Amino acid sequence: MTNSIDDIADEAKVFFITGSNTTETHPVISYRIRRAIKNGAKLIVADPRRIKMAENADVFLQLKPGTNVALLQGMAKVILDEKLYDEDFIKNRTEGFEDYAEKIGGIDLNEMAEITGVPAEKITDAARIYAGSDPAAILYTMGITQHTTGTDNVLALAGLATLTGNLGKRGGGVNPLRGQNNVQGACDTGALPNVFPGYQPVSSPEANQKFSEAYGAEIPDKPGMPMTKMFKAALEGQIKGVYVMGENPAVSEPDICKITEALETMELVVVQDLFFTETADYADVVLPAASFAEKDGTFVNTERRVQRIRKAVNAPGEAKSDLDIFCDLGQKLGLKGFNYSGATEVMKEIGELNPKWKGITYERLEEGGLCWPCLDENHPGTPILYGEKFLTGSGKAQFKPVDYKPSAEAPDDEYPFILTTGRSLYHYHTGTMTRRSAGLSDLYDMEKALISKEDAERLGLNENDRVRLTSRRGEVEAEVKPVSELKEGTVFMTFHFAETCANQLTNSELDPVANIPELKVCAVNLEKV
Amino acid sequence: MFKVTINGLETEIEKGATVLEAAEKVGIYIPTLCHHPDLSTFGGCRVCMVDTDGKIVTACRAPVADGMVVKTDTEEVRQVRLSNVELILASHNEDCQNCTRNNSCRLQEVSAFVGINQERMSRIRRSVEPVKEDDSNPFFHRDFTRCIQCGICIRTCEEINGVAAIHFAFRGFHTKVSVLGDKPIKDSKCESCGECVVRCPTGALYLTRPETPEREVESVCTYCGVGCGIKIGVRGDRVVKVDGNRDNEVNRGDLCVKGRYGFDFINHPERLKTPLIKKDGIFVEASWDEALDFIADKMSDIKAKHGADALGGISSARCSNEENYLFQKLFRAMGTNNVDHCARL
Amino acid sequence: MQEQTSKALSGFEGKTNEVIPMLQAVQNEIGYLPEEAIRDIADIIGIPESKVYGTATFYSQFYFSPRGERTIKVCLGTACHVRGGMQVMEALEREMGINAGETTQDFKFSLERVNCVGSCALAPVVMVDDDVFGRLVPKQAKEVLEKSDPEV
Amino acid sequence: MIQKFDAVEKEALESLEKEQNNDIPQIYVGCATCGNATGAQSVVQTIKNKLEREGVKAEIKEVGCIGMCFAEVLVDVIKPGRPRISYQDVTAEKAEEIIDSYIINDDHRPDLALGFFGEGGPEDVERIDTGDVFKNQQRVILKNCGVIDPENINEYIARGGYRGLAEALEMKQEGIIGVLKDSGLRGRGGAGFPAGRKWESCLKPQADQKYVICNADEGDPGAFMDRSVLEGDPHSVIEGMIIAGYTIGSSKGYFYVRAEYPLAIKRLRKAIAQAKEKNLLGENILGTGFDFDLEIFQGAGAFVCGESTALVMSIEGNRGWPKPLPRPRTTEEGLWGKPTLLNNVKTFSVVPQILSKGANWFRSIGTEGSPGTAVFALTGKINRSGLIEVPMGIELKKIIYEVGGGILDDRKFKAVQTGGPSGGCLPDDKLHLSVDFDTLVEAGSMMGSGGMVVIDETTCMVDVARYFLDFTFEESCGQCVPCRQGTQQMLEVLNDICEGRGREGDIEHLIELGESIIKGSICGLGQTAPNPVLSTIQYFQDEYEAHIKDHSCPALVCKNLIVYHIDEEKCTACGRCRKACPVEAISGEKKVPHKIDQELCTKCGICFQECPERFSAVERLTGKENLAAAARGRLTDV
Repeated sequence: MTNSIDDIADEAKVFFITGSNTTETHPVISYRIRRAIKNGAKLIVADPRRIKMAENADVFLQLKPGTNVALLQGMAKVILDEKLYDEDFIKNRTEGFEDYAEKIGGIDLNEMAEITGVPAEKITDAARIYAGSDPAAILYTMGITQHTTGTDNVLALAGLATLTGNLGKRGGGVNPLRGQNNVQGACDTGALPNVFPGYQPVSSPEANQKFSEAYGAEIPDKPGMPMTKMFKAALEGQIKGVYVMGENPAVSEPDICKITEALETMELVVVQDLFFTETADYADVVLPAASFAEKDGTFVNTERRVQRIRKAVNAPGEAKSDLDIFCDLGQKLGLKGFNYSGATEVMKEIGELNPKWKGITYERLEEGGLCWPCLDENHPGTPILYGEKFLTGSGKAQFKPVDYKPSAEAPDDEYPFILTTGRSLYHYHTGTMTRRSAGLSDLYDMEKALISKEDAERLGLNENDRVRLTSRRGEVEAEVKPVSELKEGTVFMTFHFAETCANQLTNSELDPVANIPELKVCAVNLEKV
Repeated sequence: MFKVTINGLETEIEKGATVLEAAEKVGIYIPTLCHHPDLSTFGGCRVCMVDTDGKIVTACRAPVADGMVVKTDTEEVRQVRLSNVELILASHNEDCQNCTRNNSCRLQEVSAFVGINQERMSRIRRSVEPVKEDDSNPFFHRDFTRCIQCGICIRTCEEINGVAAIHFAFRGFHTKVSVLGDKPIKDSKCESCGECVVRCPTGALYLTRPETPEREVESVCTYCGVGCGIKIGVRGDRVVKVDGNRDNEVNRGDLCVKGRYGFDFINHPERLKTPLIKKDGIFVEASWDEALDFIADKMSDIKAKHGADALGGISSARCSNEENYLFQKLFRAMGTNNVDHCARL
Repeated sequence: MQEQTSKALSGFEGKTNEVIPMLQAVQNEIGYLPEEAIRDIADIIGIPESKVYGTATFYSQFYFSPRGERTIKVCLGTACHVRGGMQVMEALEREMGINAGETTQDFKFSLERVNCVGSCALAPVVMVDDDVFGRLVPKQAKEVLEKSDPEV
Repeated sequence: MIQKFDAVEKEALESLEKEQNNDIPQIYVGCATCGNATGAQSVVQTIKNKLEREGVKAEIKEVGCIGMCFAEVLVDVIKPGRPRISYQDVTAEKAEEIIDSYIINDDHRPDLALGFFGEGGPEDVERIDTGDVFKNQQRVILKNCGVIDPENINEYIARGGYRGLAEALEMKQEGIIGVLKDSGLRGRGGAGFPAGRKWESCLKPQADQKYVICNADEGDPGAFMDRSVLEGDPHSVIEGMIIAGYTIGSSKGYFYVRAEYPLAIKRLRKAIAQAKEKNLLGENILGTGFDFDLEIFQGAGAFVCGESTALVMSIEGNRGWPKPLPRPRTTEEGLWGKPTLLNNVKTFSVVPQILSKGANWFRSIGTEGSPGTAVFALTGKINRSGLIEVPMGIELKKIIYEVGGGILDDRKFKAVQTGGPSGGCLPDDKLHLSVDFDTLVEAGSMMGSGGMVVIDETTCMVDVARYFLDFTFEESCGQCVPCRQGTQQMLEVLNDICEGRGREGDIEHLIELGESIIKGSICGLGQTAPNPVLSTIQYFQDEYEAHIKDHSCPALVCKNLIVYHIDEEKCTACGRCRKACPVEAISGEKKVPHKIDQELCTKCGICFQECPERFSAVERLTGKENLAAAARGRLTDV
């Protein structure tokens, strides 16, 4: 997030939520937003489903899955045409406005309406509301990113925020709500193929030298493989061993058949988890790990706030924390620097290698969380990014116009429906934890494929009828539930349930920049069983 | 600033403050039942009545005036307060022993303060409406015989999380906290966040597993990326409760259903307790040494045969920073950048 | 039912002062307030459904289950009370086998108590829809029912 | 502007003249709810058919309620050059007779007539307007009720209607308030708050919008004054509201009318449309640039919505929960937080007359502290039930014995209840008291909105108290503990007392509860709810004690405290009671005196009503001894 939850919730006059089912995926943030709306803030929601948040919306844009760029550029067009942009901000803090304006100016709003399925008047209303109150915050999640055009979608959002001067100020910003408890921290600490901790590129000679020295090893300067490519590489014989920590790719990855095939071909599969997951079936070794309540450490939340977790109980049996396991394994592998006394010492090392975390220590975290960048022990942390300058060569924000491109797979006669996937309030990821919490399963014990009432009527389907969903990649059976929140031609499923695994169907096509798979759009067919 | 005298104690308090706030400032207890500092003021329970300049008013609503003289303990005030508490008790379930809130109940606290006595209570006609308990929610039940219609749950649902699944329904003595159609709460818009249960002053909303923790450990929720501060309640070596941490600036005590109630997995019997090695297609228990040696050998072997880039590491967005750091360190130290995690899912 | 609800709600703009008029319109059309209709009203106005239900259940005019073809209102205003309205009510309850506020199983009649129909000089009074029966004594209960049978 | 109105008035008179043919008989039928309930509509139809059949010309008019409910259906006939003759208890058959006898022929049928109005009536018929019913009355608010056709605006204008508005529009706003203040008019809703001051406090605040609301949510059981005014003279209320709108600077008014008043709503709708047509309502009224629109809001049935803040909540779409104090006055922050003027039907309806006739005229009626008249719905155990209007200051006695014609069946007066569920009961030694806002409150009752129920010796005072408590219990909004729980507790205690489970100390308990409810409740409903109990304890404590100590109901009303018994000496074994008993609790055969099986008896009272008066063999017994004997099945032993 460019901003903090606090400043957005307290100061935004407009919330533009797109591709985020906030009430289910980030409930506590949704409380804050609903409170703000009660106090007079406006809300724009764009989503293929009439999600709960839409009930509170001033404008709800029910777009066709995968048409975000068209919608956002349409809004930009209205803002330009009606001169609702922030001239001072554009003049002083941006670059490339002319090109952007020219490109966007050439767009036909009605064509965008046609592509998105959202009436032009609604796009206009949304644009006016977004640009009409200051500050306005954009919030998004995977509905924006899990597309082959994910990067374009984000750039289009950034364009809107730049145009209206909603960057670098309280209550504004472009704010991806991160999905998992420490997805931000995993990125920050370098669990990515192309960067070291603190986003220092592996290809940067200085960084590479610094880490190679620190780790006493020769680290290649070529980025590694993203997860999405590792399994394909395994099928091609390039990857022979995979170590899976706290992850369940046999359920969560797109196009599951390919994943399991890959797992079977490898020489070594290690699974380290709390439970015997679906992926563990394919493992050679399974290691029992400690849960968050059984260890000390830190998480980074969606607003870059580093916070302490503390050991509350002992891990069961011989289970150990991942940290302890790696200390042992590192030593067994003969690697240097794996004899830590505990998490405090690891954090100290992170701070030494990642300048943005230099000021973060366990001592300070006792007083409360700290948002990085936190440059030294007196630095207060940085809840809002880009207050003074942007991370570009000139320090100015760049307008980057993009073109609308359709999703990788469009519905056709054979697969006439678009399947879009998401999450439920009551479950988390592949359900490893939530499905083992009695009450949560009581409240949501089974996955149903949601279809529109119109489609249900046309196909003669009633609630609880079983259908077979097929795509070019696989098939799955599930009960259906006709709902009014979907438009005709759209099917929705979550990916929490292995027995109705939506990822049997999904498309593993990637965004070329972010390598994120297009989980939000694939073509499927459904037939009654 | 206004000067206010409460029971002879003088204090200064800013304009707009209530008599209740002024009393709190000087440390004078005024009993309340329907008041909650997180929520808007209601004023229905009438047990906070005090005498301000000779007029009986509710302290929770009455704004202070400059020079106001407040008496919280006149005969008249005592009488009205006592009578109101007696009336609440008249239709309240008497069986405190079987109430999960016994000894932590605000109604008990207020009753003790106003001086409920059996002789007076013997004049009261008791009638507890025999409304069936709503046991539809797995985490908390609704016991209408212990509900005092303070509306705290309703205001919580509307003002804290904005769901407004419940509201007062029906009228007068039959007034009831209800969802659309007076149905079980499970069939409503309720998101089971449990914020109402936390604030209920009596046992009307009670946890189905009301274990009292022996100690609490501050931590952060393990579910979504919001990073809510929690207090893990522990009994023995078991996690029995999770509460929102009101001191945490991210959530200030708020939690969702997963964060508050989804902790069963920690104590779950299916937890892996020992390393397993697959031998001839079957997993067998192994010692840590065996398992780690096996892994180390295999990894070294692959590296030796195919190079370090034949290894891949899939880290986890659910593990800590320190663990992710070590994970990538381990792989990079082995000589490969093939490290990633599930950020994109 | 959905059609009837839509018809009843068609002329409204969705302002909060239309909550009660909308409820009245639906009840006029359908005879009671089905849950779906309450949900529709909440959606149209943009307020929580629990709140609309809370409002609806507050007022004695509204019903939440199907009603009898004819409604028997026994006046229990002060004048009727002091002139024996309660005994008439009891006699009707006995004859119909239901209590005040209920509907007969054959959905012919609903029985209600009301506070003053404004015909105090005729006390005690019973109204069956718009027909008034005045100066009643308990034994006339049967007669009232026979005369009011919707099938006759 | 006045010229504009003069033109409107002239046009109204002209068209009225065209419509009306005074050379033919005029027939008035009372067609308010009370009349219709008694069959007025079928009488109208019969008359129309008969006239057509007979080929007789006569004007037939459906008018509002003149107040003589005891005589409904009322048909008045004016033959050219003759005084108005009223016929009572008219049925379809009687209507035909009247037309035959009086309209076609010239027999005025003294046997069917109630009386005549004005001078020069026939000698064998009583003059009504100077008789007991009307001589103590002064019709101000009700002056048009039962006289004009409420669905014809011209008739209203012809009787001086809308002149008050025209005059008001010539005045400054402060001037109007000055007249109201001088008149001493107090709100007719019950509490009697000075109207001038209320209007003034609504004029003061600056706001982009203000509202005028007419409270016609008449909810007292046994009160129907407001309904009669709306049905009989809707324009007077509309005119008052327009004046109020002009005075406080409001362009929008609401009628908050009970949905149970369909006829009133219908007539209001019609009246609003007519007033708009004549540019007396709507945009640019009479060319003054003043806009005012009226909307009808149907109350959905909650007594508490008579309270101003609850009423506002209800229009806003909420539960009708009064706003707890401290809070701004409705005149400052009312509907949607805007200044709102809320008055009762009768208050608005009298304003036009005050403006056209002057403050002094109004002051000349009634008392110093309570000028003007009081409208009552006089009901209960009284000979002439109906709607009456008397000058303030009249003695209760006069109302009951002269206007009301005394107690039904010549029984003994016990109490008079005013103020409905918020009021109290006064015994015979208070009958000398005069009717005004302050005197009644001092005596433990109140004016209320106008219900007056007469109670005789066959009515149990504990039961009356219980009746009212049951009402407030049902109508309590449930927001605050004292009212929600307190009325329930009082009701439980009263139920116990009425059912023989009263305990020593219950009377004190009731008094203490009552005081706590008065002090602790949020709104007027709760704060007055204990009044019926406290006033009956004050004046009829002996009845409470009889119930508690002796399980005896002196008025023989409380079911659990009485037993039905057949006096063998008097019983002629006629079998009527046996046949009528719905539970077959009576045994006996021809010539054998009948017996009631106490186990089976449900005390429905049918046998008591069935037993011919000349035998009077069925008797009601009360008291511990009788009850105990009945329980032993040996009542005859007593």
